[in-house]
Amino acid sequence: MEVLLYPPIAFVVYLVLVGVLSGVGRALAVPAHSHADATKSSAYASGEVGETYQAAPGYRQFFVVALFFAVLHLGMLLAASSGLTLVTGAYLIGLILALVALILG
Amino acid sequence: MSTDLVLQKVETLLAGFAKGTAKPEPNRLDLNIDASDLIAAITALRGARWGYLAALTGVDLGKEANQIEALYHLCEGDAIATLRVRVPRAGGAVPSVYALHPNSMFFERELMEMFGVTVTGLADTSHLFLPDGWPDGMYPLLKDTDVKAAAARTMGSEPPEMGRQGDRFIVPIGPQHPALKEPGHFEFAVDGELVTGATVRLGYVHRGIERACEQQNYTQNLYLTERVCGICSHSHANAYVNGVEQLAKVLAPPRAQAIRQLVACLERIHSHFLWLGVAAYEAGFETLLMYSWRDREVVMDVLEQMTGNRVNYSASVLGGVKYDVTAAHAAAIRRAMDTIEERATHYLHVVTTDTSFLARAQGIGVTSTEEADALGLLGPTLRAAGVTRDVRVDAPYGSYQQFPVTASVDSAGDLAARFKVRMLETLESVRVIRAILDGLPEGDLTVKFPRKIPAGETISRFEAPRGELFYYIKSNGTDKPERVKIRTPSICNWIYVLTKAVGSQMADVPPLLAGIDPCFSCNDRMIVVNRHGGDRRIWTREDLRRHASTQTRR
Amino acid sequence: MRALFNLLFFPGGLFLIVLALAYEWVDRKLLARFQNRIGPRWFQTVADIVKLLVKEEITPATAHPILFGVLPVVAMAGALTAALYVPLLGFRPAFSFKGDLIVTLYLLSLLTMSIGMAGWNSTSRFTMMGATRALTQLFSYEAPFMLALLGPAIVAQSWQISEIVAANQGPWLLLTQPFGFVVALIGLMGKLEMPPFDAPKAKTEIVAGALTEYSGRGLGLFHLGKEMELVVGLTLIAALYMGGIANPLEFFGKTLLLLVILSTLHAILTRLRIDQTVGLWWRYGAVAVLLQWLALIAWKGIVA
Amino acid sequence: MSVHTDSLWGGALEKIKTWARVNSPWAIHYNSGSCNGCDIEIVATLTPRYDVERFGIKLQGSPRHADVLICTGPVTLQSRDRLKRIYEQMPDPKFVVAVGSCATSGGVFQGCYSVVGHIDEVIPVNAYIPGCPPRPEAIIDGVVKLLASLQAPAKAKK
Repeated sequence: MEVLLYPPIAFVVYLVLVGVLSGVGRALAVPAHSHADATKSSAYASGEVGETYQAAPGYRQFFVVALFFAVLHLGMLLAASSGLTLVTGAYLIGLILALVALILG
Repeated sequence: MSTDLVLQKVETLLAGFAKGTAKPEPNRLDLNIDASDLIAAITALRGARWGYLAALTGVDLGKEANQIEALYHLCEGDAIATLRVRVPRAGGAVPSVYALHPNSMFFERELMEMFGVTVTGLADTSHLFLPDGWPDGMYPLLKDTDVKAAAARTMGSEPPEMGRQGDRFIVPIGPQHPALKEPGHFEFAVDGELVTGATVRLGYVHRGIERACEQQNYTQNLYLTERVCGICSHSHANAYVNGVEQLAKVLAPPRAQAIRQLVACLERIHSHFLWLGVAAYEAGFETLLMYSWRDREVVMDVLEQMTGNRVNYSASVLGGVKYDVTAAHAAAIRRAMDTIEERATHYLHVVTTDTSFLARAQGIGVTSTEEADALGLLGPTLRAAGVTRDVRVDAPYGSYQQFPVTASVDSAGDLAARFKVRMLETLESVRVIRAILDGLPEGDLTVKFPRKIPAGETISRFEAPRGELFYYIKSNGTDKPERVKIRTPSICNWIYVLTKAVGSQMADVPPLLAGIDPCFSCNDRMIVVNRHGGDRRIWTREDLRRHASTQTRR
Repeated sequence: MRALFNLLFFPGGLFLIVLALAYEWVDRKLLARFQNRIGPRWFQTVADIVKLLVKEEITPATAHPILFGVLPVVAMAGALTAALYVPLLGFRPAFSFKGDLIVTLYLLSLLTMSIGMAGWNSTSRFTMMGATRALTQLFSYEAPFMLALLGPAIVAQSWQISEIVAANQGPWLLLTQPFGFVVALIGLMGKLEMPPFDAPKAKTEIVAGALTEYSGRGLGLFHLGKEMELVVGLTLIAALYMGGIANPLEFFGKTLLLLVILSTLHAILTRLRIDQTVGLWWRYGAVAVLLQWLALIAWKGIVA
Repeated sequence: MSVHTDSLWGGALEKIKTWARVNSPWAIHYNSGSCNGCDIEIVATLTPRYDVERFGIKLQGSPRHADVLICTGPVTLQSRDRLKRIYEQMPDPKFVVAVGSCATSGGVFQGCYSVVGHIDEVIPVNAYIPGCPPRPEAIIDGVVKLLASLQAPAKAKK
């Protein structure tokens, strides 16, 4: 039964368990409203009529941060998996320099 | 320079345009101007850098005269120059002075909406206060409009549906939002975190107080004007009472004047502590909200002990004051003032040195002195930008001559400066309260007040915690006022929020909104964008800079 | 059968929910006492969760219904699984294998990913902005946070939590790697969106961020998942940086001490704008951790 | 799969549900045209001296998270639709508390042209708190009485 504790399997078991919990909640809760009531399910826009179409906020800052995340993560994964030989050490130093450039840039 | 000389200057400047002048009161000068000469007259005054446009009042002169009078009030120190422009009742037109005085846009919108006088050259003409569905052609402040029918038709009309906003990402901060204690609807076009466009729609708290004032007698109006705004209720009541007393030529006894000033200072302390908490909460500093509101309870207890109510304490009546300050009250107030002084100095220290707080308040929404003056800002927002304009100092009313006040000014002009100015004002109020308690004159509390007020008109200016409050009251000899015009400080400060919001981060907008200590219910006036037909930008940063520079260069 | 017991009752499931609610109550009570308010009663957090579970759930018309329902379940499941590999209550973790430290860290960030997805799922402008801010903040603190937690792993030359704890019985790593500890603690605050890093759910700007459209069960499950993450994160930091956890008393002592530190920071700091938090993480977080690593590598090079 | 609540086991469940709803009433605040005297008293109830968190009342931002709508003001014409929309967007079971004499009867603005009058003309109201403005203690007393009335029918049904 040890296999139940493996991460992916444990995750699926929990998915099922939480799903059951949510089902019990739905049964106990007030019955969901009938869809006839449009205002109830209209998007909340702090009192006014909500927008009905998907619009994306600007992305610029988002990508720069994602790039930073990728570079640091790569360095971390590399250091984690392959121990600390000379080659990885040099590579790490290079990575850190790239990061500093990114921060200053 | 004495008031007469200041008014003399106006007379010489406008000699060419004035069809007739009158001096109803020592500090007031009326000049009859034709609609065609209006722009030239105001440009002359603006060129000589004479004063600022305080208010624009519309008065319906009735069916027989078949005329509406638009009064442009300009103030410099304690002198008030009023340009009177008469236009026919139906189809009258007045040129817009918006290019010279940016805050006139709000006054002109109100004139159009309430009186039907068309203002030529105004950028946006849809409703300002009135609800969306208000029938066109019905002007509530004209004497003969059937307001009940208009309201019924508005109730019947179904709300206009939302027009498509183009592909701009608009964040609505609407009538129900944690950042707003009161309803107003803001729309910020946002690119990522940067705000690129800002529009506002108020009118959610418009209750038609000015029309209601005309149907009640003077004493009933006292309780109505007191509830224009809950936080500065004493200021509104006092401005109204000062005006009516000027009309009736009755002076309240000195002890009553001193008690009125005492309650006004206590209200300023409670309003500033309230604002300190709310503005800090908008920036995310919830602990300061809890601490400042806990300390505010000290002042609320004193107010309640003296006047019986924590808010809307209706201390002043026509001709005097309702409550006396006994020795017990004085002792309680002195004890309260010690704690308030100690706490206010602590908050002044926190607001000027706390690093995490300053990261959210320093350098946000910076306004230069010329820009603040050009925009016509009022109150602590203006004084934080280095302009020392305070009605209690420029035009002392009531007992402010005996117990003078010094205006607290800071020149940084950003959000942190506004916190600093308000805390300095709190400390100043503590000093004045102690002076009043020491020198409280003896004498009775009220004086006999006539029921019917002789015909006439007057202007009463009062320094509310948010800025200068402007009341125009016209009486017609009966016991009901002919016209009561209320112009509140927040209306002039709104344009500041929108111009500063454009170009700032979205996260800085709520603190900016709270920075001017807006009181929606005070006035419920602001520019309106007809957002159903796509939004039209009223005022951009470039227009403002160009405008500010043209004014100052000359 | 022990595995089933572990899954349902001891480190996972029921026990973790109770512990999460208790820690949330401690946090809210501490915050209230710092603001000299009385604060919630002891059973407040239980009442909140039960009420949310039995409340009506409104699915916004503009959101994808299945995704709307599944995301909270995924979020809570992620948090629950992460607890299996962490030495809760001082006992040996339910199951430990080589590299379970990295699996736990990724499971912990699963919750923030699902909140970001939930925000993108409906057209309400608040949830969209909340989601973008949540993901931006995730990317900015995730890497330094992980580097900080891997510092002790390098000293112990292994990626298994139990081995790391065993190897670091000497002086607390708190003293030898101060930068690492500070970045890990502040990183945990960033992960849980506790003020001053609560820009993604800033009440006065974007109402409730990505969770604005959630009511009833969805909100309850997200809320519970976040509290569990608090417990798991605290245990992890206490195990790695404070010389391991031998018995339940030590567990409660160390994690509650960390919780007091978090609550104090929560009470005395103003909310930072999202660009300020990202700047903070870049300039100070990442650089501090990298220096820490260089020191470690150099020290490892000399000694080993 | 609806759980029929009349059996003994169902009765216990019903009691737990009511207990949870009474002990964690999350609230949102809407000002439909008030002079903000009542609103500052409502915010005062959150602050240290009165502190409603003792009763589990938390001020939430979005109507989706809220059970109790604390509403002030005589409902101006412009606020009417917004108030109805906010009320609709709240999940069941929901309650409305009308705070202040403007909310209960239009108060001093009775008869003004752009004012509807009292809140129960727009949405059903469960508790009225008179006062201009009511003291924070009065507001807390009103909400606590509303919560007590929730428990009463559960007992009455026995």
